[in-house]
Amino acid sequence: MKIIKDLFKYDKRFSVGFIFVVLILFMAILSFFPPYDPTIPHTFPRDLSPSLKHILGTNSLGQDIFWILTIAVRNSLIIGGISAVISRTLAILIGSLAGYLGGRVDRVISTVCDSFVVIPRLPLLILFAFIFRGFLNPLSMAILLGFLDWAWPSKRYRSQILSLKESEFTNTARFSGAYTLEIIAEEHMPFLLSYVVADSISGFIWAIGMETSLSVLGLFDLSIPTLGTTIYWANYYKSMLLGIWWWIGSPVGALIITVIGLYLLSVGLGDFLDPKVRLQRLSK
Amino acid sequence: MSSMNGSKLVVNGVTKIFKMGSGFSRINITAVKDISLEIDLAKGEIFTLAGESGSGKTTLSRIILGIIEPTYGKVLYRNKNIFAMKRNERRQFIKEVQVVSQNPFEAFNPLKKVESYLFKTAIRFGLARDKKGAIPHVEKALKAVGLSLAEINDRYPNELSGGQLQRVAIARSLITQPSMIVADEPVSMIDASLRMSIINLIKQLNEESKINFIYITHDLATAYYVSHKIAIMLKGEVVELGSIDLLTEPLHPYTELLRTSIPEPDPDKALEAIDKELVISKRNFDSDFACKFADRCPSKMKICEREEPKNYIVNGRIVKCHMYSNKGIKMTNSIQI
Amino acid sequence: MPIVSAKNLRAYYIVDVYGFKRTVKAVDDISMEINENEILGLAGESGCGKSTLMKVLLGLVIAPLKVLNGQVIYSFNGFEKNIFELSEKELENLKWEVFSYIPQGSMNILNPTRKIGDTFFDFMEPHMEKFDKKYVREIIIQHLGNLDLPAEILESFPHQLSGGMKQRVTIALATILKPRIIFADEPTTALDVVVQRDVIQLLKNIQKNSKNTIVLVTHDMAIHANLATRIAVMYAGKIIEIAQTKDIFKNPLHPYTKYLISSLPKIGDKTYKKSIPGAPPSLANPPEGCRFHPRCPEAKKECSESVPELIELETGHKVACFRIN
Amino acid sequence: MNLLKSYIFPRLVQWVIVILIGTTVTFIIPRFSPVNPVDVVMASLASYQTTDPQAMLKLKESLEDMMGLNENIFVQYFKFWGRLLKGDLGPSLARFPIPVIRVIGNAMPWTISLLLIATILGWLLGMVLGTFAAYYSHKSWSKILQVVIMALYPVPYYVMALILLMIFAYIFPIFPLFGGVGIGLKPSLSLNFILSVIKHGFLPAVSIILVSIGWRFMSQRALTSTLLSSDFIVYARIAGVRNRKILFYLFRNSLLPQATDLALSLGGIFSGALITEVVFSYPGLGQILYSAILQGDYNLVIGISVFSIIGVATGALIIDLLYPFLDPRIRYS
Amino acid sequence: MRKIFVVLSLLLLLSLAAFSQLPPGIPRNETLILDQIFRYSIPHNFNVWTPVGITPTRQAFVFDTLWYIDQHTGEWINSLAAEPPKYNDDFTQMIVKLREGIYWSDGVEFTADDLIFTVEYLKAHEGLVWNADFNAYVDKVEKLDKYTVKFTLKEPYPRFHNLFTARYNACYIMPKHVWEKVEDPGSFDFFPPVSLGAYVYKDSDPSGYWELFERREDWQRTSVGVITGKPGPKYILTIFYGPSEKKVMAMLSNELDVLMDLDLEAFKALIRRGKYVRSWYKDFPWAYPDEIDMRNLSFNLEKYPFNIKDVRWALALALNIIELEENYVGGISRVNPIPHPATTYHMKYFHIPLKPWLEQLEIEVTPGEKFKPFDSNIPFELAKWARKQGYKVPDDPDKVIEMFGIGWWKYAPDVATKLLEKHGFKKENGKWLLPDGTPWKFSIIVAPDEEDAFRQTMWAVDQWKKFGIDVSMITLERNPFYAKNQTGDFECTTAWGVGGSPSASLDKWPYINGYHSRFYKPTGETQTLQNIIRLKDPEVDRIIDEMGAISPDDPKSYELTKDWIKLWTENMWTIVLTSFKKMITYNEYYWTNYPTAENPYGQPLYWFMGSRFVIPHFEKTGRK
Repeated sequence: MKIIKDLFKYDKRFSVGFIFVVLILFMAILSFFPPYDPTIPHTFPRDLSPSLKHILGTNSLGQDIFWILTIAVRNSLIIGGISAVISRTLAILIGSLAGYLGGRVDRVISTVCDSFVVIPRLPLLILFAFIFRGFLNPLSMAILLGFLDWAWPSKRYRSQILSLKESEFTNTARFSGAYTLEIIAEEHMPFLLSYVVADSISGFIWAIGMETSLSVLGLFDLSIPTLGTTIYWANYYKSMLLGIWWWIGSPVGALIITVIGLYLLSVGLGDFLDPKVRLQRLSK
Repeated sequence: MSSMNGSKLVVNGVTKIFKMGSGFSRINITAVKDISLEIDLAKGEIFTLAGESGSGKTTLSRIILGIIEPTYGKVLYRNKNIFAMKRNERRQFIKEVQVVSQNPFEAFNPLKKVESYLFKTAIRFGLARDKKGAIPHVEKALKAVGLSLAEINDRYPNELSGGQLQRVAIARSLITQPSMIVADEPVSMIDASLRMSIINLIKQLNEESKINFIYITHDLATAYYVSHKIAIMLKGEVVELGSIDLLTEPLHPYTELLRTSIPEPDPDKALEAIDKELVISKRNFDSDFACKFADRCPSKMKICEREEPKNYIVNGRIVKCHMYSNKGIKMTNSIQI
Repeated sequence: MPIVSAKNLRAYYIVDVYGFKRTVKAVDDISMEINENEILGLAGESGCGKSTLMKVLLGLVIAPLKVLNGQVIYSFNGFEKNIFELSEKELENLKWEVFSYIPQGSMNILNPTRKIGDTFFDFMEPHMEKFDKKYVREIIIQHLGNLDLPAEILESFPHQLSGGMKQRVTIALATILKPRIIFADEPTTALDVVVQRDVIQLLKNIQKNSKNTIVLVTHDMAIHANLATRIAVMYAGKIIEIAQTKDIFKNPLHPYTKYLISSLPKIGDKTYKKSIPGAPPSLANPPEGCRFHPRCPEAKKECSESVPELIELETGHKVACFRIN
Repeated sequence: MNLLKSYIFPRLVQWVIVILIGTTVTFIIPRFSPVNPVDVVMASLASYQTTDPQAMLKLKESLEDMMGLNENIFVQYFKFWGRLLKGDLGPSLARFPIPVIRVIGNAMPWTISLLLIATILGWLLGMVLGTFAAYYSHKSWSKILQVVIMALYPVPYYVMALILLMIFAYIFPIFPLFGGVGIGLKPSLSLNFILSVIKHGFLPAVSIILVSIGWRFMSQRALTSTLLSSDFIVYARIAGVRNRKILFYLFRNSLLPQATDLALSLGGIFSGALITEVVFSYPGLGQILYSAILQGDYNLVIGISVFSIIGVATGALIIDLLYPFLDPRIRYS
Repeated sequence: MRKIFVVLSLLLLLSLAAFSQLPPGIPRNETLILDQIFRYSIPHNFNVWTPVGITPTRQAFVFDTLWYIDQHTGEWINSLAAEPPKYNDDFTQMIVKLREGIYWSDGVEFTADDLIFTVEYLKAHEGLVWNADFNAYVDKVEKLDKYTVKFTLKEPYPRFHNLFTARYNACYIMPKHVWEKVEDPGSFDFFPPVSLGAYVYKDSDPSGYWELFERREDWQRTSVGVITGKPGPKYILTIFYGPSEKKVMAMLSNELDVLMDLDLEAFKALIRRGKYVRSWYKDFPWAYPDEIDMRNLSFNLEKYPFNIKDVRWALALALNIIELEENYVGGISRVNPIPHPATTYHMKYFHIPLKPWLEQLEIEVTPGEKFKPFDSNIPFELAKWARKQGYKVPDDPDKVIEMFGIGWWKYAPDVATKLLEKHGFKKENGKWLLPDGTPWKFSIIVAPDEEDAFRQTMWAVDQWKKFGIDVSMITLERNPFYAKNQTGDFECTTAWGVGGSPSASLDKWPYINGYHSRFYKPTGETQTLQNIIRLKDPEVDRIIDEMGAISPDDPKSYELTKDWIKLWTENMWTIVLTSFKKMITYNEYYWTNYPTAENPYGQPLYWFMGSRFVIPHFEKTGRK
């Protein structure tokens, strides 16, 4: 808590990011307490522009955009979050496996990684979305995205681990009788932490972006509100053509706020968790 | 023979070729070439590996520690090949052969408190069950290096000075009561005012506890001050090996060059001007000459370009130089001094 | 007439990381003079503030370093100005033409993707009224020749040169415009002994030939002995002794200097070398009074109470110690 | 010689392996698609409502036969490689029997030229702006630039493209609404044709650049910030080396990591083009790929993916082989 | 760097000055620009005889067949044939008399040889379209004289001429002198095509975004020329603009003359903003109402509980058609309770005559309790709503019915409840449970690009949810959607054509014969044609068999069609919702005299083959 307070106080990027993310999280939490089921159409008059009664107006389906958006934000965050957790867990596992085992294992894993980096992901994703169409929900989407986004980061984790492996203190730990797993967990993870945080958030952003792309193409379950499907519907009802800017604008705005918030947060946190900076703080 | 070797560390014809680069694109670099050494653990000696940067001394030390596996050759510790050891043998080896690394600031994870290394070493090697039980061991080791637990307790590495840290590092290596400590440039990163205290500490530990040291350094003055034997390394090869006194009257021209290049802290004894040929190789890349020193050797002969010099025994040392082909005894295989 | 004189310099590192504040008093009330045609050695162990002092003398004050107090006055040919009061343009003009700088860790100070020759051009261009490449190239080649460097290296990339060559190139780069003062920060550290010997020689020759001034920072007393004409010994942000090299080595007055010199090992000398007890203080929290007093075997009561002044005892030999004074 | 053996040859081997694995994966996955290309053809025929039910079943069988879909997957796989090595990617299933090569060949030049140029321009622009923004990070324009680029970065592509179109093709009809070149213009080296191509490609390129610039900008800014504290930059700045030279140093030294990144992002040329081409009705591969996926036209999906894989792997290879030119440290060691 | 930038921007400006949509020599006011519907995946391929070669839009310009039925007027048109087909008594022979004086665009005369060649060629080449049809029916095809052809059929087939009768398309005639040299018809692209229509191919986009046709010099020597006597536009350009936003923009900039179809929002925006833009009706309900199809919700009759008739009825009665019309399609299509499209033409023959039967129709709610589900008041409710919106709606009840349909099922959730409870369904906490106590859940598959089906489904989902059933919607791309339909992998679907949408003729047999149990395939196996709902009923077989044996012109056939409709309706095999409409839009800036409600001389659907006889009527406005 103190950490957040400090960060908030001393890092402008962090505080802006933090406010954005809190705003988004607040929306996501609000989604659990809607005053009425916002997904039911024709609850309100159609195409009302934003007002006090409807903060973000209503759409052509007669739904309140704000309350729909709360669910959309929540689902998109679920997709981004779970996908990032899956992909980064895989990436760390695979990357450290390659890094620590070295030799032939490393070469095999690296080549496989390279191959997956080279395979075009969007078509693959469209194909998968297509195959699993009926089973798509935020969770399965997150899993799918997570399993497509490990190759790049695992390459990076591998190189990080390779350099950590060479560090003097790794040797010291080894001669202190530590086993490899202990070394990874106790010595290396604290160093990877800032990188993992920043990288996970970039995975988060990627997943949200991909979900949006797929949904805009209409390949996600369109009855589940996400930022992407909200854009899809706004598009479907030609909100731009009809000048209902608040409909298309809301999810785009939310997306911008989410991505920028997360990005700034990752930069702030990354700097904060950076070993060099942590060292400064550890000094007395 | 075996009983004799039973108390020895034998480096036998070790060569290390590094493959540089990632993935499939690799370049071969020979860091260490066909080196054989022997250290009698019973004697309690300080053995110096000296050489300039890139001479392969650190690689050799890491091979001796079992961190890097040599491309050819082997290292026998008490008759056992350290690269063919079973898990528990390996652990025993680590317990007996410890390390003190070059940069004390890097030797400890900056995000961890330093005393944890001491306690964990004691616990992991079975000297104590828990932290409490380990306290006497830690205290003892710290006392040996002139510190107390109170001084370092609850401290992060960056809160201690380099000298203190290096003492802690030595204390850590002492916990397992090793027979040998490999110290890689232990004072090069230490402040001038503290340097001698570490060197003196090594000397003292060697004299009092008969701990063998392999002292790796480029600083011949401290090497002379502290060690018993020395091996001079040049581009992965040992060119001269023998008692530390060889520094006062070098045989190999390279050793001679090194010795004369050391500035003395005496304004009256200014260094002589150096022939720049000695410093700057005429080639950008490694010499193709058979003798690694031939490209800048003032006494270069024709043969030096073609034929790699053999090891000759001269005045109880081993010298790898064609100049001694008539004066010395040609060595065949392993080293006996 | 000193070419540079520092008066009551105070330069601190003021760090504020996420609310964690720290002040490192790297240069704490230093006054000194640098004369023309001398090699002034700044000695002291790492973290004593000698590199910072040099940077301040250069006017190279980049956050978190801050100059709180004092002046650095450059005076030559009628020019007499405080470096901190110069306009950006004036400072640019001083750089390289009046003073230049050889930084620490010179292994990485040459742009790895640029040919040595181009780096020379880049460094010289701002100081040439008309930049004629051909002409400039001739100047460079001549200069390199004076430093025993072959002209071919201009076509090389830094990584193609050995460490010694790189250091020579760095020195050549710093001296190309024949500056009056060269500040060299640990120019030999991390070099092999043979190369080190060469660099010492080179610096000596440069100074001899152009009669300019070199300020040499190094912790290695042996190098000072070989190179410097005058030595200033720093301890914990302060100069504690300053004298001609011979005086320092023959007649060190401050207990710290004494220790420093007596503890140096030599080949052929196996006598026991005592080391200085204790550890250098943290500059973030230096001890009261004489900063050496906690380690000083001869410390008196007043040592812990007030700060000794740097007082001239003999001609040119100043020392800050109550015991001497 | 040594360079060839120790550097180029192993890279080539890796190139082959990567392509082999990548291609195999793309061969397998489309076969899980729920869509049978024959059914797609049949469905479209069914909507014409003229053919007899019996006749339809008969037609279906003969189509399956002709497309070789009744064979064992392994047989199909080996046949696939046999054909691929001869440069034949087989017939498109949804456009049977037009060869995949011809379908790709038609669209490829458009995609390559538009996206290659846009990607490289976006990359360059991102790098240049990123370098400037980092070097002049204290200036207010740098901060504004950063905010603007960051705000553009997450805008969904589709929305960005449509907004551009509405503004510059409808409200201000400066740019055309569709196509890669004016109607009736034949490919030639005439000024007219080239101008028309530029005009048609302008908005699509701008949209790609606007979207792709964000990430590059941010990564280059971070990279430059790190470089700024490196010894040689600090030294050059102390020595008063001119700003533009320093900027060049920064740019030049970040080229290497960024070039690798560029090579690998070239894969986006085929897939990233998808939405651009849909929105701008641009005559490239992206839309073809999308419809091929929807139609279960494996051969075409694989064909385009193989091109993409080979393209990216080759791009990475070329960049790797160019490393020595980018990084003198590799060239001479 | 700076210089390059200046030069580049200059070049760009220059190019902008030279901007024009059309190539030089093609005046805009002589060119009819049509919406191309989609991008041609194989642009230079006019081989429409392969299964993948058929492409709409262009088919009317360069291809021709023997007969046409105008889908709007129901008018029979003899195109290449000089007169309707003549069958012998047992329908084993058909004689065709061809028009004289028709020429291919390369100057070769069209004769019986071309027709015979086409049939024989298609018969001989497997994998081509119509190959299987001709092999199934044609025994022999002979030339009686230069303009007369005799078909000898393998079995009696009174509808053989359907193969050559186009509404949307039909067997196109091949030029013998071109095709006789073709060895591999699969890879032959017939490019540039030798035309039998009034236009010839002039130019096209190798990427498939546009295609340009030019009127033949000798347009009078084509069936179109002979029949209409009008030349029509000199050029026809078809352009695929991409997403509907862009089509709207193009039409608003007068760069598009006729637009095939749009979604409601884009359509409304276009109509509202475009000064010269109109649709079939000048005012509400604008859209062309007579596209021959209908929208329905169909169940897989093999899946529980949809195999229970009462369940299907209950679902129908739980729907509120008025809300559907108002909220989801803006009131612009006709409600339709029976499995037959409610077009102006068909309503006259089926909907109006069947209305009394519908009004009397009863279902048994519980033993003894009857319920009349039909509500003929619905069109008037809709009219009321439309007037409230400010639209002009005539007062004449017949006109109201013409606008909104004859009526639909009552909204009667209470009856639906009783029907379900009869079968052991229970309602707890507002949720329906199956008889076994588990919650009743099912899903509807739908392709979102089928705009109105999609929107109606959304509505149905909401309605049924309100009624207490946990219904969800699975959106699928067209192809997997088709695939699921074909294998029966659905509980409820929005597929079209279920129940049989005929042409503009009274003969329904060709569109329902797929429901014969001969073609039945169980769920899981691919059923390529109509019977995706897995219907298997002896009564169905009887109607199909009886119809098949008689001539389509036989009055008995008309009666059998009505039987079919009644049978289907009583069983509620599918819930038919509305008729089909097309939001076709015209831009009258350059062209006028499009077929409209005020001047309904023909079908407005230019992508159908029949449009060949409509386009020549378009007139220049003379604007530049």
